[in-house]
Amino acid sequence: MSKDAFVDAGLYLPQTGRIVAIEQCTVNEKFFRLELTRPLQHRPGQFVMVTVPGMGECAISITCGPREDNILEMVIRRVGNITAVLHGLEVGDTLGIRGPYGAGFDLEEFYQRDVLIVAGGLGLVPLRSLLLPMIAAHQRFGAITIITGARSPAETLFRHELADWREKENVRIIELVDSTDHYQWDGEVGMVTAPIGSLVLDKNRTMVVLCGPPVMYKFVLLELEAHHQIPATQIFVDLERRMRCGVGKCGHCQINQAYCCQDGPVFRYSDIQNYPEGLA
Amino acid sequence: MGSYLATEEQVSTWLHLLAKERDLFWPRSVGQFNYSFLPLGERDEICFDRYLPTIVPPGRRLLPDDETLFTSQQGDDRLSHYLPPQPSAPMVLAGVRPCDLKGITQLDTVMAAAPADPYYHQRRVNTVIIAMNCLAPCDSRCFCSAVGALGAQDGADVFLTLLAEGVLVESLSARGDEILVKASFSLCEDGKERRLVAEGTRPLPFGRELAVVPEALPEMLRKGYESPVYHRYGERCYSCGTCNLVCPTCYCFEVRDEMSLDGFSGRRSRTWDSCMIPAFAEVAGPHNFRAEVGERQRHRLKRKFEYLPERFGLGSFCVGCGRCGRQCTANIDILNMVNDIAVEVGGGS
Amino acid sequence: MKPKVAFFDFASCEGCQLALLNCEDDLLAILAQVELVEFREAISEQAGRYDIAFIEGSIHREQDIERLYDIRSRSKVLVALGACACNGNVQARSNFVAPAENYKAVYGEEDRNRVQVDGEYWPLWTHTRVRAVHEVVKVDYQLRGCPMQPTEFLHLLKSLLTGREPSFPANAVCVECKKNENECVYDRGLACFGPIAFGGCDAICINSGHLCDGCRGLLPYANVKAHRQLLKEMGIDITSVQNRYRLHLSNEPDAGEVRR
Amino acid sequence: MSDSKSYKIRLEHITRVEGHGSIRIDTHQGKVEEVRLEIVEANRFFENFVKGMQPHEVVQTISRICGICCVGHQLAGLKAVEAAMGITVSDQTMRLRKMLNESQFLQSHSLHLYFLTLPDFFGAASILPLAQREPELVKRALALKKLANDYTAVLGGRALHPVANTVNGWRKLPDLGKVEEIYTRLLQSVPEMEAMLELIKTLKVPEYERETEYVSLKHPDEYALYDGEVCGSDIDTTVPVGDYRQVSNEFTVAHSTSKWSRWHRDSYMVGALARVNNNFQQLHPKAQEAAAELGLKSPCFNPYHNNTAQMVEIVHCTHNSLAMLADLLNDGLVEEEATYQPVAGRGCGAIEVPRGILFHEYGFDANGRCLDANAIIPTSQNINNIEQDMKAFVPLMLPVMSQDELALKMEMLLRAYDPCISCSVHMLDVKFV
Ligand SMILES: Cc1cc2nc3c(=O)[nH]c(=O)nc-3n(C[C@H](O)[C@H](O)[C@H](O)COP(=O)(O)OP(=O)(O)OC[C@H]3O[C@@H](n4cnc5c(N)ncnc54)[C@H](O)[C@@H]3O)c2cc1C
Ligand code: SF4
Ligand code: SF4
Ligand code: SF4
Repeated sequence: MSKDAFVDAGLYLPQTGRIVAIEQCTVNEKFFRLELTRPLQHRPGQFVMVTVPGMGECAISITCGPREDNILEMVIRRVGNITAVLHGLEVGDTLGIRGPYGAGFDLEEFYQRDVLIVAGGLGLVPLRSLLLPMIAAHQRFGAITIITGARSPAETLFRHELADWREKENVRIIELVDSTDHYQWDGEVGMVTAPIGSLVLDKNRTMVVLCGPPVMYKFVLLELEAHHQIPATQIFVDLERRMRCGVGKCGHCQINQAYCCQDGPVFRYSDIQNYPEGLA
Repeated sequence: MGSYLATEEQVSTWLHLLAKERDLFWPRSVGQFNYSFLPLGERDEICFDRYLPTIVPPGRRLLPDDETLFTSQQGDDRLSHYLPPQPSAPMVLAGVRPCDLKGITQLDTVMAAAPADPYYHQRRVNTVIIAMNCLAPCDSRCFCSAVGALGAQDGADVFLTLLAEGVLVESLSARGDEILVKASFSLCEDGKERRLVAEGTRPLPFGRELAVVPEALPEMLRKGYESPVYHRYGERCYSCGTCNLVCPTCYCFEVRDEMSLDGFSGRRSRTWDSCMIPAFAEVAGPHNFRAEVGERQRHRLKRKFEYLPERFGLGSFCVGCGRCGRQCTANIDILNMVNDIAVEVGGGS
Repeated sequence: MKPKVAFFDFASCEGCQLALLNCEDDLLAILAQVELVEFREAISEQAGRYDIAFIEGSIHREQDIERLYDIRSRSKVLVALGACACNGNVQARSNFVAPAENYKAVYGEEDRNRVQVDGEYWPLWTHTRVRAVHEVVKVDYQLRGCPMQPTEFLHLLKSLLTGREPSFPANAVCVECKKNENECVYDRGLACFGPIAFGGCDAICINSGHLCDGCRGLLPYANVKAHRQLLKEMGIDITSVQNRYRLHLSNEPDAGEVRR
Repeated sequence: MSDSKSYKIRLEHITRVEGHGSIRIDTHQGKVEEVRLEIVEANRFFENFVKGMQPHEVVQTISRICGICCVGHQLAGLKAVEAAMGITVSDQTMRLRKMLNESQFLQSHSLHLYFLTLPDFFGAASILPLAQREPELVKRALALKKLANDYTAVLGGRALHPVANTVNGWRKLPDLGKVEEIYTRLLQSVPEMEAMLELIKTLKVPEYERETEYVSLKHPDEYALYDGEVCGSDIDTTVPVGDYRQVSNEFTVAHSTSKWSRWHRDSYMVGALARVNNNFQQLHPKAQEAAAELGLKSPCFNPYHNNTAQMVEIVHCTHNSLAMLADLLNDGLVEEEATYQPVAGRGCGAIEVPRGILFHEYGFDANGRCLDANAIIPTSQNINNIEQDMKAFVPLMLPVMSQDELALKMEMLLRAYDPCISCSVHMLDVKFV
């Protein structure tokens, strides 16, 4: 082993972030804004490892766009141990943050292209880090189509932002819920796969980004294949796996040859389409 | 980086000298049939004879179980301060067989891949390795030759070969020279030649064989992805994880946090984990990416022969030590499993 | 306010409470964090509600069941403490013996008749099935083992005090056994329950030269079929296999053959 | 109500004979109508369900009768099983077992004395308030108990239900490095122990005497803890262990799920006081000195002095263990095969455990499967005597004591017998019904 390889002695030590804002998004999801000691300097699609001191650590997507200041934004769903503790925190409390990790998106690759975003459930959370800079510079892109899906109106995220984005001339937003229980729901009802067939997409200039629960990918890809034949090199999928270290050492997030934490969580579909475990 | 010839007694004296300065691990007999790398004590005898691969491979000393990642302490400012662990003391791993040596270099590569693991790195640069050549297969389990681990010398600082005329001691690095200063062995000009002669006496085939050439394995395994062989072996498997824990190239870990009773201080540590244990690939949902034991067997096997070799480009990650088969209570042997798949896929010869 | 913690014992050797007293290094720290309201059902039981109730022992009699219902209804969190409470432990073996046999063997022919005929006169002697606590009331957490593992007890307590879910990984005993670099007892031709038994004990028995008898119960994914097959292949006769399974695991749903 | 001295006292769930018990006292117009010790523990039927097991399984299982006496049950079981199999253990095994047994004495006595009894004398409800008032004392006591636990664990592999010792030997011999550590710690603990002794000396033991029969093991060469024949203070000879049924004469009573015992008179006492009474001369000289300092003269008929006798035994076991450990370190250990051939047979074993003499008996068939089993535990031998003590004590004290004081003294009496741990850890519920 080379003695002079660059080794960051602090690889596993978090930096401190102070919570400056919390919003309850849905029953199970909360939005957190943190102030860090130094800027994250992340790319869209990256994630951080969040430490609750003495409790544990988990992977959380960065939901804000790239920025110069020390701010980090996250949306956290309460599913278990650490996330439950996170939900109990208040403004002023501190957390440990490591990262940013993961490959993320190269925004420039999307310039001058049409973009189709399909986000199921929490999928909008990581993709927001891509969408925010995209919308901010929307003139640099072709048509931007965003399809979001949630189980019910109560579980939708970022509706106000979506409403703002809709104002841009080249942005189209389709909001869906699986079923509705609320008379005020003004979006559509159905699965995220439903509108895909009727979209008009130029397979040569459309970039597609997918993020959602494990079951979603297969069906969306089938629809895309059936109607648009967009090359796999132009499709990105944002995957989730169990993760313990975030830096390619703990082995948990392996997807066949790939490590979700390092090669992903955003993968070019062509890179993993032959991985049987990829979209399982 | 010379070669020397010494008697076993001289080597033993030298090792004991080294052991006074730092922890020196040498395989010692534990129980009735097994061995373990244990600190060499003043009164311990060194067995140069054929010891079997130890229960746990020496490389695990570089990635110890329950290793502290950091301790945290809540200060008066109510902020948590994170402190790295104490650096580990220098050590010598001695009597390391070529298979385990290759295992260590494989770990080196994984841990050095950016971002490098600081704690492994710190241990590794502080570790001197004295390797021990193999001239005959250990037992009916090993197959190091089949996976190209037999000739391994990389990573060793000193390399020992038991010749009829004594122990051949070859220094392979500056650190090797350094630790050999203490020894009073006689120089041996034709060390390499003598070693090659001895190696020429190895039986052929050396241990068990693979049904396909190692380079053809990834392709064969891809073809056999849906093979029922995995599931057939899986029926006997307990998902106990032993096979992973004893493997020289397994390094997966779980992370645990524990805090003090008053809640003011805590410790994060990593503990050995195993991809054969069902919870390994479970996520919230709940969803398990490898819920079936056969899927886990496949993952374990493909990781050794396909995934990691292709990712890191260093040949097979199985080094043929035979430990997993030797330690598995269900008698699940990875080589048998590969060969069965080969037969089934038609890649076998 | 400090959480109120109570201990109750049913049929057991009380070794688990003793194991707790054996955490000398942490005992005072524990006592600083909790209000120990009962360390045996001594203070009048009708009082108090408990934040955490630890139940030691298995449940054998009608009156024990009543008492357990009562404790459950007054406890926020209920923890089964030790093998007896978690799976009935060794005494569950008597579920496979006719009650008359039991009374006769322990108290003699004459008393056996008295007990069986006159349940009123000998109310304390009524014996039903040996049950684990969760077979009677809802159990929130289990601290397995005969006796329970003090490290796990501390982990549970700390977790509950800080509002975090404790984690007891469902790993086989083999995991810890390998970490301790023990020679596998199968290498010596003996049969071990390590591969199917719930770990967390640091493989303490194997470390001490013994083997695992599975006192911590079976893993949820225990491959009992393969294990029984293996013991058979090792030439162990069926009675011995059955005895081993009925040492600590009589009440484990997957351990026996057909029961009742 | 109390001036007419008509009341019922019910102390619930106090003792353990394998668990729970209650005391019932009914008095009417100053006269005692009934004093009863009820044992309400659920049956566990050990004697029955070990049937069919192999000798080493029997021993492993039977230790689960009692957590605090687990070593004693194991050793008594081993002796009985070995007698049945015709096995004579090696000298090394015997020595290790004696140490293991003494480690349990140190564990159990220090727990009982320092943690369960002291609070009574300090007028504390339990050790908890005491920990706040006398932190140094409690820390010292904790350290002594921890040492005793570690002593057991080093020899037996675990502090509770040890597994290293088995039929005909040791599965895995103790690590000599750790033995040495224990030796050193035990040596260093002597002043600490003496400080505890000073404290015990200052305690005021209630005055009350009732002579009874004292039963224990007796050995010609040593203070009998591991080996010997049965000795009763009412006779001059000793009785072989095999005749234990003659001694215990077990019978059942309706208000108890435990069995009761008597020998030459209505009841007898086992435990520290019985041992000290019967074998005083064989105590380690330091222990005899301690007895003198504590004002314990043999024979002593005050059951409250069982506590004092326990302190004396702590001194004895500490010094005796130091000697045995030193010998062990001197001689080293040799690997021995701990195997045996199962044969048909029957055997009994007796041993002194902290609470008194313990008997085990087993029969095995030719395949080494257990046919029947019998265990007579010290507390069940003592219960009858405790009830007799209470019957004598209550009428004596009724005129001079308040109801509360009487209840307390009854508890202390019961606790003095050290019937179990948890009963005494906590104050008993005293209910006037
Ligand atoms: C790259 C990446 C980005 C993520 N981004 C977000 C996000 O923006 N917002 C968000 O709410 N969640 C996100 N997650 C999921 C989040 O990491 C898990 O929900 C979290 O680890 C659960 O931790 P817990 O302690 O609360 O649950 P636990 O109590 O540990 O477990 C609850 C359940 O979650 C499973 N689990 C454990 N670890 C993980 C894991 N790493 N991923 C998924 N499931 C796991 C457990 O097996 C169990 O079924 C992301 C995960 C990854 C890998
Ligand atoms: S050691 Fe054997 S039984 Fe255990 S997980 Fe590995 S293959 Fe399965
Ligand atoms: S897979 Fe098995 S044989 Fe190969 S290196 Fe690992 S333990 Fe050895
Ligand atoms: S001794 Fe038992 S617990 Fe240990 S590895 Fe072997 S089977 Fe597993």
